[in-house]
Amino acid sequence: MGEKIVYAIIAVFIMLNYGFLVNGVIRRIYARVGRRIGVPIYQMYIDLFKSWGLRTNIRHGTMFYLGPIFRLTGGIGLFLFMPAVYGLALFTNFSFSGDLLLLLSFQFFGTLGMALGASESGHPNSAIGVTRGLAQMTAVEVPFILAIMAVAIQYDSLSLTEIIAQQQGGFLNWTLFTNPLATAAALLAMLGAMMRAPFDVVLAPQEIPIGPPTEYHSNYMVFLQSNRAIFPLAKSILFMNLFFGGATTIVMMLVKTFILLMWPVLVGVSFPRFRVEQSIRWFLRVPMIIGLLGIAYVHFFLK
Amino acid sequence: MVSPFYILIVGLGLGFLLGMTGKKQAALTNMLTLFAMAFFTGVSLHWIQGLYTGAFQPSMVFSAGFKPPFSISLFLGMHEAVISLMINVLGLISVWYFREFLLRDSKPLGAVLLVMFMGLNMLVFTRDLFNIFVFLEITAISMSGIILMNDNHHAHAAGFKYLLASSLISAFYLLGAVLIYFSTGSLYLDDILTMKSAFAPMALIAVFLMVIAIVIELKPFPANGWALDVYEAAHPGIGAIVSGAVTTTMLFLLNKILVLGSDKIYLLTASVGALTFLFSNWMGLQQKNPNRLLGYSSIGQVGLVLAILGMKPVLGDGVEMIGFGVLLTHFLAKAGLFWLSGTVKGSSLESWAILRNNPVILTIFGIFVFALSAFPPFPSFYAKWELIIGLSGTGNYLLIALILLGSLFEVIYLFRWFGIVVKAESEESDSGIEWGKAAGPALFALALLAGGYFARNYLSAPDMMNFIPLVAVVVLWVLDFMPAWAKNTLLLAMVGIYSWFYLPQYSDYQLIFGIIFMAGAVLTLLYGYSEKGKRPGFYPLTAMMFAGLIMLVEATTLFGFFFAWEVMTAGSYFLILRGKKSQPHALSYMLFSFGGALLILAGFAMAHAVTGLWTLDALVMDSPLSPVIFIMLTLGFLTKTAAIGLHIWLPGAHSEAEADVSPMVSGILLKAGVYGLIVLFMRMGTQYIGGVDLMVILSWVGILSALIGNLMAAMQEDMKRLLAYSSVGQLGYILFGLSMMSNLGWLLAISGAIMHFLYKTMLFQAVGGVYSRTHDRMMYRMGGLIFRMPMTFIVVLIGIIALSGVPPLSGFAGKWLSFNAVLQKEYYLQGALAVLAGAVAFLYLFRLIHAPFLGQLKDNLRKVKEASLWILLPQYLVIAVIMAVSTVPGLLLERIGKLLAKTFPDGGLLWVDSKIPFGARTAISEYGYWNGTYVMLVTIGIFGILLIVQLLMQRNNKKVGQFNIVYSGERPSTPETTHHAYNFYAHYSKALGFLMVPLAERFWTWISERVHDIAHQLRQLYNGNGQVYLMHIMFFFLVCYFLINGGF
Amino acid sequence: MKIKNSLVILLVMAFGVFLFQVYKQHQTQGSLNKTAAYYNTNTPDEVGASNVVTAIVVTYRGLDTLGEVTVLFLTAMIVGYILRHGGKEKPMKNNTSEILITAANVLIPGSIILGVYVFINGHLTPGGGFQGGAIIGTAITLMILADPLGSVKKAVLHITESLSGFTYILIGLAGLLFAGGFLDNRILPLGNLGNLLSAGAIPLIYSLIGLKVGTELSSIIASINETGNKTA
Amino acid sequence: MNLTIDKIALLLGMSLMLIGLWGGFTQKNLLKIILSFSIFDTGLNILIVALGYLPGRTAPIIDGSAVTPENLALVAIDPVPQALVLTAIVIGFGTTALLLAYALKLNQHKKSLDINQFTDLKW
Repeated sequence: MGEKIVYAIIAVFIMLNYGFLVNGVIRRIYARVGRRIGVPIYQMYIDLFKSWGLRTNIRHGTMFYLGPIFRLTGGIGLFLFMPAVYGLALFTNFSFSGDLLLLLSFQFFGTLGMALGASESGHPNSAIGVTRGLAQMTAVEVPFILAIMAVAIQYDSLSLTEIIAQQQGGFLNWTLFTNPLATAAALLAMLGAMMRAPFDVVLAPQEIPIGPPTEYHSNYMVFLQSNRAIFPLAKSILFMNLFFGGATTIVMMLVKTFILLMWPVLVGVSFPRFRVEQSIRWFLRVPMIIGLLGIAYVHFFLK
Repeated sequence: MVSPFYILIVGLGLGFLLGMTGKKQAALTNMLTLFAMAFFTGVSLHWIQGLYTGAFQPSMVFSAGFKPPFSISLFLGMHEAVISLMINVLGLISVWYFREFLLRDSKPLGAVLLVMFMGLNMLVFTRDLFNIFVFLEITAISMSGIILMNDNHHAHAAGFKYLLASSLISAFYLLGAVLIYFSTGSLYLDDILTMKSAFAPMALIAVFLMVIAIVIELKPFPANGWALDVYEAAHPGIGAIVSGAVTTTMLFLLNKILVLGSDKIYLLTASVGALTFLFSNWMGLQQKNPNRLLGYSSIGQVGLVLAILGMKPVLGDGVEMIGFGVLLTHFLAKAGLFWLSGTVKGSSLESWAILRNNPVILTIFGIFVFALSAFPPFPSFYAKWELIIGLSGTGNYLLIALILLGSLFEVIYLFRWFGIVVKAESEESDSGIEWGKAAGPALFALALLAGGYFARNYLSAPDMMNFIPLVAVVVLWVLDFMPAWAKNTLLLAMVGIYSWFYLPQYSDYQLIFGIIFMAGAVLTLLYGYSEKGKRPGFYPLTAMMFAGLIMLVEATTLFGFFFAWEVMTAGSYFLILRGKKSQPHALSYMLFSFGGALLILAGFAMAHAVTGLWTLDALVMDSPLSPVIFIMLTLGFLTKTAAIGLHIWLPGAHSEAEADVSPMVSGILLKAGVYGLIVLFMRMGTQYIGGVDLMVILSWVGILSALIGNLMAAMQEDMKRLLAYSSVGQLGYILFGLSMMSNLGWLLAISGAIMHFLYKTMLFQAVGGVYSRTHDRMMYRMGGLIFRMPMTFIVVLIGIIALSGVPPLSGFAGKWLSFNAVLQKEYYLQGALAVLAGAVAFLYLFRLIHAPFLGQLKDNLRKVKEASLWILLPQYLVIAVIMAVSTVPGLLLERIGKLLAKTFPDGGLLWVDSKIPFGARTAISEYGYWNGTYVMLVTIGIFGILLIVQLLMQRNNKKVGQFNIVYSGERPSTPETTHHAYNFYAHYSKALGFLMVPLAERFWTWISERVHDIAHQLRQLYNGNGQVYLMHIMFFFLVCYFLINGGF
Repeated sequence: MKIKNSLVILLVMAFGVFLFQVYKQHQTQGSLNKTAAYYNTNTPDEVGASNVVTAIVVTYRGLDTLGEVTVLFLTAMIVGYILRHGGKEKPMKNNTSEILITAANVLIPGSIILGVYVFINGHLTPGGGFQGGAIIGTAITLMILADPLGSVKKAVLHITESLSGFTYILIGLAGLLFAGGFLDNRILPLGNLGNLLSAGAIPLIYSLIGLKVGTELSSIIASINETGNKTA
Repeated sequence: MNLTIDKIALLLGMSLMLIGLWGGFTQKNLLKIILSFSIFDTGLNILIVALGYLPGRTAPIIDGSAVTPENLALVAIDPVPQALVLTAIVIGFGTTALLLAYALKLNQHKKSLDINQFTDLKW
């Protein structure tokens, strides 16, 4: 048990730093697309230390204080309940605690805590941001779950380890190829979960320039930024495990997650923004239908 | 034995003598009349006693010293004695009731009253068909006299119409009696009966004439306009006499001569009765005048008795007892209600609200209403049960449907009225009831209770019930004068003692639901200590609901189950009705429950007919009828679990109920429906209709309930309504689980039921605590309460994390089980919707915590205090339980799983030991695995580390004021405009609003309007013209004749 | 209205069809049925009345007759009750013609005597209490017609009516106590068939009925007359 | 059809009943309605008596010459319908008197005898 905890701490440390760097890269890509030079790749570290260095930090109340902690717990927990690298003890994490469903549910732990914390600040835009996020999240869930269901049916398992194991032996065994419909549905759903255009109206309140993360500062901000580093990565790992054959080495894991993270970035830089009700309707149409087709495909052709 | 002739001698002799008295002797006259009625009553009692003890035998008494058929004879048996007792008691009370009128008038109407009751007695005794005619006329003429007790032109017009009608009716009877004489050469009933097999066509016509005349006397639809006018215009005391005594006599008479009739005549009577019952109650829906309403109800009830009597060839002699049960209830309740009506001034239903100023009178009124609606423990309840059981044994489903529909209509207007009486605005504060006039109703109410007690003896089903829980109701009723805390303690003690002795005797599902109900009682009653004053009526009613629930769990027979179901419904109805604005919601609760109960009754009856068993195992069957029975019972239970479409009563009922009633009716009561479904599904299993698996349909119903319930919850501004809709959603999940008919599905459902009980109890109490301080339920008007009520906030926080199914709290178990069960069962589409519904749950849950507790504290709430200790205590008890089962889910799930393995041996969870020492086990399903303890530990570990990091990292952390936020350089000062909480999910309703169209509500409104429209159209028949009424009678007569003419 | 009338025609015709069915079923009988045969055979011995109908009315089916009397009693009382507030105003003048007054003075005593004769001989000849009573009632009607303003002593009527009714009941009771049953006429000797004083209590009962019916009819007429005075 | 005296009486009674019924259903005046019902009753009474008729027989009263106690059963008609009809007539009288009294009272209220005036109570 003790070694597991040590491994977990190491894994989290690696992933956090990797996440900071990736976020830097993404910001640069965005800048380049917008004909700017952009920040250095290590900008995240600079921000982090700057925030850390602030001398005062204020709180609106207990929930406000705990919000970022909830948030980061959600991000790290999501990562830790997954096997990140197949067959590698260092990155197996605490995946024995629960299966795929634990992950799906646990991603809301942070969301909920953050929402509560932001709400306590009393800022109306915090509440607006939260309602947008929650509303959109409900719609994103549906195609995503359909895809997951297709995978679970296909591999007869909800255990990630088991799912990865069944995808080994050549990239043609990846879900991407054995069930492209489910993969497509999941990738479309991923767009909604990654807070990038066209589904980033959730974050709009912070752009003006207020909103949940704006009320937060100093070391609260450190937690939030850390979460922004690790949470998308954790999600990418989940997608990688489900649809892209998982990873057998750390490098493969890093490469695959990077590529996966680029997918919403690519979409994000090319499309304008949906309003919430538009994105809800969109998710409940195209991706959902694809997801249903994916299940039908699995149910009728693969079983 | 006192000869029945003495009734005639005393009645008529005194009547004749009183004829010459005038106003000066009014007091004497009155006293003599009273004396004579007392004599009648005494004689009846004497007969009953003598016949019961065997001091004398049922016997025939001859007049003029000659034997029948050459003279007129009277028969006196137990039936006659009992009926005459009923008539005479009513007469005695009537004379007492009318004493003011009798003293005031110069003409001795008392003599008319006396002669009338004498005549009714003779009608009961006589065995001579022509003699019946004579006494019918005496009754009719004296009726036309006492109608004048109300001396206004309405009464005169009504009396005229009555006389016209009765002269036509008596012409029919006269012709019949004469024809039977010519055909058989006799007028002696028993003599004619011996010739029944050799009746000539003429005799058949004669019997038809006599029967139809008595039937018309009993006011069949549509030949009854005259009677309604009498009920409306005459003094209510007359209504009591007509509805009670006259009707009883006529029914007895009908039963007496109906034996001459062929099966076709019986069938005719039954059909006429059933249609009358249906249509009269239907038209009653439109009535605003209490006396006319009572009139419609009387006619309906009598129709029911007619229908029952008419079923004799099919059901055998038992129908007499059933009919008597209905009749007795009608007799006592209707007379009592009419008498009460006489004490109420004003002629609207609202004016009865005056009754509630006097708890005793209100109780009496309640007893009458519940007795008429055939609730236990009144005789009509047993009669209804026996009737439906009997009818379904003979396959008369149409008749069952007619009767059940009619009784539903009756319940609608009775309970609308009851609700008005309990709740409507009333200007007068003085109760204004004379005790002298209330004595009769009180006596009759007691008689109803006694009648119910004796009716049990006539039950054909084995009656193995434990009535001990009902003792609590009685005890608390008697002790209702004590302060609330004392009664609370008493009831808690009783629950505790009962649980101590009885819970260990339960097993399996009984045990689970027994614990839910008993623990629920304790948790909700603890809250009760926060209430001050006496809370009159609250404790007996609470005890009634819990008694019903526990009896439901204990029930092993169909009858016991139904009995408990009705007790529970009655108790919970009262509790809901106690809320300030809950009257319409309580009514719709009652209607749905009652409709559901009727379906359950019919389903049970059919099941019994198929299998012949009385226990709940009667439901185990394989018959072409099983799908039908299954559908009826399921629908019945679904009304209680508020499945979508049948849910419209729930939001109002749960939200308008009192603070501690809401958790009772939400957290606990709904589980009765779940228990019913479990009982049903366990025995009937999966049913198919036309090859369609009904369970699949149910799974869709369940999942739609979940989705739409949750969506609706997200759109509510009222926090109790939000929780109420949330119940619709949660119960939808439970139904979904049950419908899967698999180990995991049921595990989901049962654990879900337990969890829902815990969450809803806790959340409703928390919300009640908030309400107790803010006196507001609109969430957007609150905000920032976390600063004022942190303890309550924590409860809601735990509640929403748990309810939303986020690990590591226990709600996740539901999600995990649900997904596994769905995969196992291949319910993919439903599964996807379940996920959507689960996500939507986030919306309302967040709203529930954000709007009142977070955001900006409002100025008017700055001095609000934390909820009281007694409110918080049960909530924290629940939290302790939730934390325990969250940390070690196996505590609950593994045990339930073992139980379920008996029903569903395959597909259950496998529990394996894990690396952690203290008994935390990993659950392994066909697809995945989950260890709640690990999850809890990992989460707490990460959270703890991060919290420590935060605490170490921070410097100079300080709390800032309320408006210290980044606000475009402004400093907001009005919390109302800064608190974003109203219409929180506007975008969501814009996107998915089409799912939230209140289709169910519109559907039921549409149904209700159509039903009322039809009632209105139907009653146009009664246009008030006496001549038209005559034509109705003639029309009715001819239709009956030509219908039956096909061959008597 | 047209619709209503055609409905009425339909109803009446349908009732006609019904009555015609009764008519079709009717067969004229050649001999007495058992009940009638019993009465016609045994009345002279058992009851001692020459008029079998009277025997049936007063004795065999005496209960019906008591009921009849009760009906009349109730009617009289209720009519009085309905119209009780009637006669306060009196019309200004009396329009009765001289001929009527004179004829009434001649006819009334005779009619009353005739009535009494008819009910006393009810057990011997056609007639009886009801018929006699009706004749007396007619006489009183004539009296009222002749003198509408003259007050009929209603109290006397009531007392006569009540006492005769009460006595009737007492006689019935005597039958119950001392003879075969309620209203048995054999509490008194049957006497010789055809005599005035025969048939046991029948002449007594019929006389009481006659008195009672006469007074009841009279009081009904009187009540209506009083109201008529007011509304005329 | 062979119409004997009893058949004629029978048809007469029935016709009176139908006429009474027709009047009772069509007349608007209270008094006429009451009268119609009297006619109806009368018809019924005739019907009863006619039904009890035995051809060629006489009244059941012993007059010592034509009818004696011995031949009573052979020459007299059925006495029961007579007794019954007596009762029926008296009762019919009572009802009619009551109806008339009511009609008077109603007339006092509305100064009208039209039955359509007395429809305040309905539905």
